[in-house]
Amino acid sequence: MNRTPQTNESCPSFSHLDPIRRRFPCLQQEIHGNPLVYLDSAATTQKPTQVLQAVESFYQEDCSNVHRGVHTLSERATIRYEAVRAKVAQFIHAPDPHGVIFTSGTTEAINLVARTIGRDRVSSGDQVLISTMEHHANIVPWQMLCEEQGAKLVIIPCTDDGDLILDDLQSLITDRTKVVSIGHVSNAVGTMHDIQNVIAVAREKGAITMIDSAQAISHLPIDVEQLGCDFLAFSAHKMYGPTGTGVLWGRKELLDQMSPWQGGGDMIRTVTFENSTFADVPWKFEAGTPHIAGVIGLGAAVDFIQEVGFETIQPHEQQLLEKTVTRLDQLDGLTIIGRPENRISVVSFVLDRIHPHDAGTIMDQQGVAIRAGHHCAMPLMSRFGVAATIRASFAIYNTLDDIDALVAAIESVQEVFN
Amino acid sequence: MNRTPQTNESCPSFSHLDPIRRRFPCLQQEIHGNPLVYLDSAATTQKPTQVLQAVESFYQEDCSNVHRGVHTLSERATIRYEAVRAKVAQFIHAPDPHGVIFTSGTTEAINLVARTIGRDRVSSGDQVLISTMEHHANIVPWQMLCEEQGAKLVIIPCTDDGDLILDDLQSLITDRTKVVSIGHVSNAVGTMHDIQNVIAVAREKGAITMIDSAQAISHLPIDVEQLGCDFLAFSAHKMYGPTGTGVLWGRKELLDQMSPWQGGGDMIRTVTFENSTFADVPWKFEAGTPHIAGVIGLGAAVDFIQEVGFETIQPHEQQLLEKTVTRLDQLDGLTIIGRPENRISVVSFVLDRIHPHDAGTIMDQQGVAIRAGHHCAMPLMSRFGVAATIRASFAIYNTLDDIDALVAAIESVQEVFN
Amino acid sequence: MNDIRELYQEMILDHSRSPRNFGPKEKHNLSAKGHNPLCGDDVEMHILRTTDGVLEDICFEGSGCAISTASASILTGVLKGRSEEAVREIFASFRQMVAGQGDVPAGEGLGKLAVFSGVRQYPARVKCATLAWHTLIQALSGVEEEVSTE
Amino acid sequence: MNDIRELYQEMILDHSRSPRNFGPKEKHNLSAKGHNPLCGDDVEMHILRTTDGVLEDICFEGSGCAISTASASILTGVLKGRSEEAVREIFASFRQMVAGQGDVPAGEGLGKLAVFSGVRQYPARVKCATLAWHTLIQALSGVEEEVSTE
Ligand SMILES: Cc1ncc(COP(=O)(O)O)c(C=O)c1O
Ligand SMILES: Cc1ncc(COP(=O)(O)O)c(C=O)c1O
Repeated sequence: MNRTPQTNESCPSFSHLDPIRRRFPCLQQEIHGNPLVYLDSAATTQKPTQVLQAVESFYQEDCSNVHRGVHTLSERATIRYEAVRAKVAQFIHAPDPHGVIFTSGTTEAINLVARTIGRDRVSSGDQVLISTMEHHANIVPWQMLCEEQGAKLVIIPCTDDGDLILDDLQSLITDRTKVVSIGHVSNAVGTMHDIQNVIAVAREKGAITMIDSAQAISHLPIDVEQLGCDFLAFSAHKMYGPTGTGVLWGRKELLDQMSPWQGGGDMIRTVTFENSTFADVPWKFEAGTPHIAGVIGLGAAVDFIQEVGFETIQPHEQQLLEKTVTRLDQLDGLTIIGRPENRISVVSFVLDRIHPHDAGTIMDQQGVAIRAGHHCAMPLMSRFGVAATIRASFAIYNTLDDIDALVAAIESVQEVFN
Repeated sequence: MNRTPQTNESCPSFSHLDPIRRRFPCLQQEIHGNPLVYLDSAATTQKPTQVLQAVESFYQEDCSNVHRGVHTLSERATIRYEAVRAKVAQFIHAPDPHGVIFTSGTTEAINLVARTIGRDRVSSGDQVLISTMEHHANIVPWQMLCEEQGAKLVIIPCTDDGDLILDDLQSLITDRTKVVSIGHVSNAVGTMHDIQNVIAVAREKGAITMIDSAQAISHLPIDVEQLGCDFLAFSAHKMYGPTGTGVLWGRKELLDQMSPWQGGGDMIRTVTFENSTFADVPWKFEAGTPHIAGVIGLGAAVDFIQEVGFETIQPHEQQLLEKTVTRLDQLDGLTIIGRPENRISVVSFVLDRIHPHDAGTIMDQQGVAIRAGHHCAMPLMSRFGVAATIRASFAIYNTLDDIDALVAAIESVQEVFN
Repeated sequence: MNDIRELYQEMILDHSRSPRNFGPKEKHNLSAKGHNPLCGDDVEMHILRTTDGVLEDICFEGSGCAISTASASILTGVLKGRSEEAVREIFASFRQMVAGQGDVPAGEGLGKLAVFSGVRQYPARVKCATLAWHTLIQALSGVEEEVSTE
Repeated sequence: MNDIRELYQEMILDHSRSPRNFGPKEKHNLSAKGHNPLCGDDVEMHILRTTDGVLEDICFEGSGCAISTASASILTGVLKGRSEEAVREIFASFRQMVAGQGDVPAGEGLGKLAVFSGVRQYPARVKCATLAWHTLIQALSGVEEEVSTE
C-alpha cells in the first residue's frame, strides 16, 4: 500500500524548482517512514532558510528594541524594521510606505479596522457586507461590531460551484452599507473572487472596502492602487514568513483620520495624565514593542517571493491544481467541493461515508499532511451541507509527485474503510 | 580616552557566570572597535542560544499551524505550543494553565483587560487607579477607557526618591474604584513597588487588580497566588525570549465571565451568520493564528531563567546595581534620578548641561549601549522635572567590568562637553 | 498501514458504520451534549438511571468521525446495567489506556473497550475516543452544560 | 573619540551652550512648532518675512539636544536676509549633506552650516539636525500644524 513512485509524471519543466524546494529545511523529513508531503500551506507555509536566517541574524547581530534608541544596535534594528515597511509597500504597490501597519496577523488587522473606523462609521440601522465564503476572521469581528452598534450583517451568497453571486451587487450594497469586507481567495475551496468588481460598486456607494488577502498574498501579484480598496490585510506566516506578524495596509488619508486602537508605548507623541496626543501614521497603530524579528523575517519572505517571481509561482501552482482536480475526479467515492471559475491553490473534497478526520489520520501515516475540518469557514460548510472537508493546498515547493502521493493516500483511506 | 581595563574589580565570585554570558551570541561583538557593553536590557534583553534554537527547531522540524490539524507536524506544533502554557503557569505559580493567555506582549495584555472587563466594570463616575510611575502601556489604555466611559483616572503619587506614596491608599481606593493597575517594577527608575499592599487594599474594596510585571519577570520570582492579583502581564522579549509574544495571566473565574476581545479563528466554537459561540478560556482570547514560534521560544526562555535560577540572578544583579550607584555617585556633574528603597536592575541619571541624547551618541562610540529618553514614562519625567534621562539597565549577562565601561564612557561624554 | 489497522480495528469500523443504541429514547432521565471542535464531532448522550444509581439504558445521537461514533456506540453496550460508580471506574481505566502516561497494560479488564487501545498512538484522536465518555459523565452529574473537548 | 569630535565640533558646542537669536520676537509674522519624539526636542521657529519674500528676521525657542539646538541657532544667523527661495535651496543642500545617499561634497557652498557634515555618520541624529529646518519650512508654508520628525 505504499505509494508507487510516479516520477515519469514529474514534468521536466519543473526541474528548475528543485533548488527552491531544497531551501525549505522542514520539508526534508520523513513522517512515519515516508517522505513528508506537505499539502497544508493554506494553514501556514513552510519557511525558506533565508527567512530563518534573517530572523536569526537580527537576534544574533542587532538584537535591540526599535525607534527610541541612540545606540548602534537600536539604530540597526530600527533601520531593518522600517526598511521592511518600504519593501512591503512596494510589494503590494502601495504609494506610501506609511500606509503599511504591522499587526500580529490578518485577524488583528481586520479587528483593528472594525474597532476603529468600523465603529466610527457603522451606526444603528447601517449594514456591513461580507460574503458567505469568508474565513471566521472576516466574519466574527463584523458580527461583533454589528451587534454592538445595532447594525446588520448582509451576506453575498454563492453558487453551488463556490462562486460569489454578484449579479445583485447593486441592490446588496445600499446607502446604509458602510463597510464591504471581502476575502480575496477562499481558504476553504480556493475561489479567487472578482473583488475588483465588488470594490468598484462599493466605492460608488461610498462604503469603505476591506480585502482579506491572507490566501492571495503568496499566490498572485497584488496592486492596491489598481484594486482601489481602502484596506487590505495579510499574514506573514502564510507567505513563507514567520508567525506572529502581518500587515494592514490602509489608505493614508483614512488612516490619518482614524483614532488609534490599542494604547501604549510608541503610538503616542506626548502623555500627560490629562491627555495624550498620538503619533503619526503608521506608528499610531503600532502600540508597544513590535515583533521586530518577525517583521524582519517578513522582509526576507517578500524577497524570497520576488526572487522566485509570480511568473514562476503562478503557472507552477496552476499546474498542481489542474493535476489535482483531474486525478481526484477519477476517484470513485470522492466529491470535490466547489468548482469555482477561478481557483487558486486549494482543493477541498469529501469521501463517501468517511469522516475527513479519519481520512486525515490515515493519510498522515503515509506522510501526507492535509487539513481536515471546517477550515474556520463554518457558514460555508453549512452552505455546502458538510460538517468538514479534506483540504489539500499548495505552495511553490510542491511537486507533481506530491499529487500522486495525495491520490495514493486517499486510496489507502478507502481501502481501510471499504 | 579609551577605558582602562579594570579586571581587578571583576569579582571572582562571578566567574561562574562567564559561561552564561557566552550563551548570548549578540554580546560577542564590537561596536566602533570596542567590545559591546549592553546596558539596555530594560528595553529588550539579549537572547541566549537555546531560545534561538527553540525558535529555529520549530521552523525546521515542526512548522505547522496549531490546534486544528490531524497531521503529525500540526500535532507536534500543538503539543509544543500548549506545553508552554503549563510551563508559564508553573513559572508564575498559577494554579491553572488555562489562566495563561498568549498575547503579542504586555501592551496587548493590558489593552485586552481594559477593553473587556475594564469596559464592563467601569462606568461613568467610576475610577481607575494607576500610579505616577507607570509605563505608557499602563497609562494610555486606561486613559482611553476612562475617556470613553466618563470615568476618572486617579494617580498614586511618588516621593522625590521615586517611591510610591501609599499612606493614603485607603482614601485613594474608594467604592468607585473599579480597577487598580500598577507596575511591578518601574522601567524608568527601577523602583520595586510594594504591590502586595496595593493589591490587598484594592481587593478589600472590590476593585479588579492588574499588575504590569514587564520589568519584574526576569528579575524576581513571581507567585500570582501569593500576590493575590487578578491579572498579571509581561513580555517574552524582556525575559530573554523572542519578540512578538507575551502573557496575560488572569484568574480563571474572571476570564470565564469575560466577553472576548478580538474575533476570528480559533476563538470560536461555532459560527453562523446569526450568531457565534465562543471557545473556552484561554482560546477565547487567542483569535487567529498565534505566534507559535514565539511562544515556543518563550518556553525556552523560561527554561533558561529556571536553569540559571533566581538565587543566582538576584544577588548578581544587586551587586551590579550597588556598584553602579556607588560609582555614579562619585562622579561630578551627575545626578541619579530616584533613590527608591528597593531597586531592581535599573539606574537613571542626568548629566549637568548635557542632553541625554548627546550622551547616548558619545557613549555608543565607546561600545556602551544605554537608553536616552523618556522611557515611555513621560508623566514620571515631568514629576522629576526632566525631559529625559540616561538609563542603564542590567541582566544576568552583565559583568562588573561593564560598570567600569559605563563610568569611563560617562567621563568621555563630560570631556567632550567641558 | 499495519499501524493504522490497529487504530481502525474491524469492530470500530463496524460500529462506526452501524452504531448501536443510536437515536433518541423516550424514557431517559439524564442527557448531555458534547462537542469536539477539532473534528466538529457532536454527540448527545441519553441515560435512564434508576433510583439506586444503575444505568438501565444508554443511547446516543449525533455525528462524528469513526472513532468518536464507535466509542459512543460501544460504550452504550458495555455500560448498560452498570452502576454509576462502576462507570466512573471503567472511564478511569479507559482514559488511562488511551491517554495515560508510561506503560499501561492494554485495556486489561476493559473487555470490548480494549479495541480502542490503538488510540494511544494518536494523541490528536484521544479527544475523539473520550468525547462520548466526558458527555456521559456530564449527564450523570445532572448539570446542563455542553461539554467541549478544547 | 576623534570621530565624535567631528560630530561635536567646537562651533556646535558653542551654539548649543549659548544659542543665538533665542527667545520670542514680537515682530514675527510666521511661526511653527516642531517636535522630535526621539530626543524629546521641542523647537518653535519665528520668522519676519517681508512682502517680497525675504526672511528679515529669524529666531527660535525651545529645548533639545546639542545638535538640534546648535542647528536652530546657526541657521537663524545664516538665513537672515535670504529670500525664501534661497532658503529652500540651502535646506536641500543641507539635507543632502547630512542625510544624502552616496558621496556628497561635504557642505560645499553651505558656509558655516558645513559644521554639521559629521551628522552624516550618525543616522539616528539626522532628525536632530533637521528639526529646526523642517519647522522653518513649515512656518514659511503658513500652515499651522506641528511638525514631527517621526
Ligand atoms: C513597565 C513596562 N510596562 C509595559 C511595557 C510594554 O511592554 P511591550 O512593549 O513589550 O508591550 C514595558 C516595556 O517597554 C515596560 O517596561
Ligand atoms: C482567508 C483567511 N483570512 C484570514 C485568516 C486569518 O489569518 P491569521 O490566522 O494569520 O490571522 C486566514 C488564515 O487562516 C485565512 O485563510
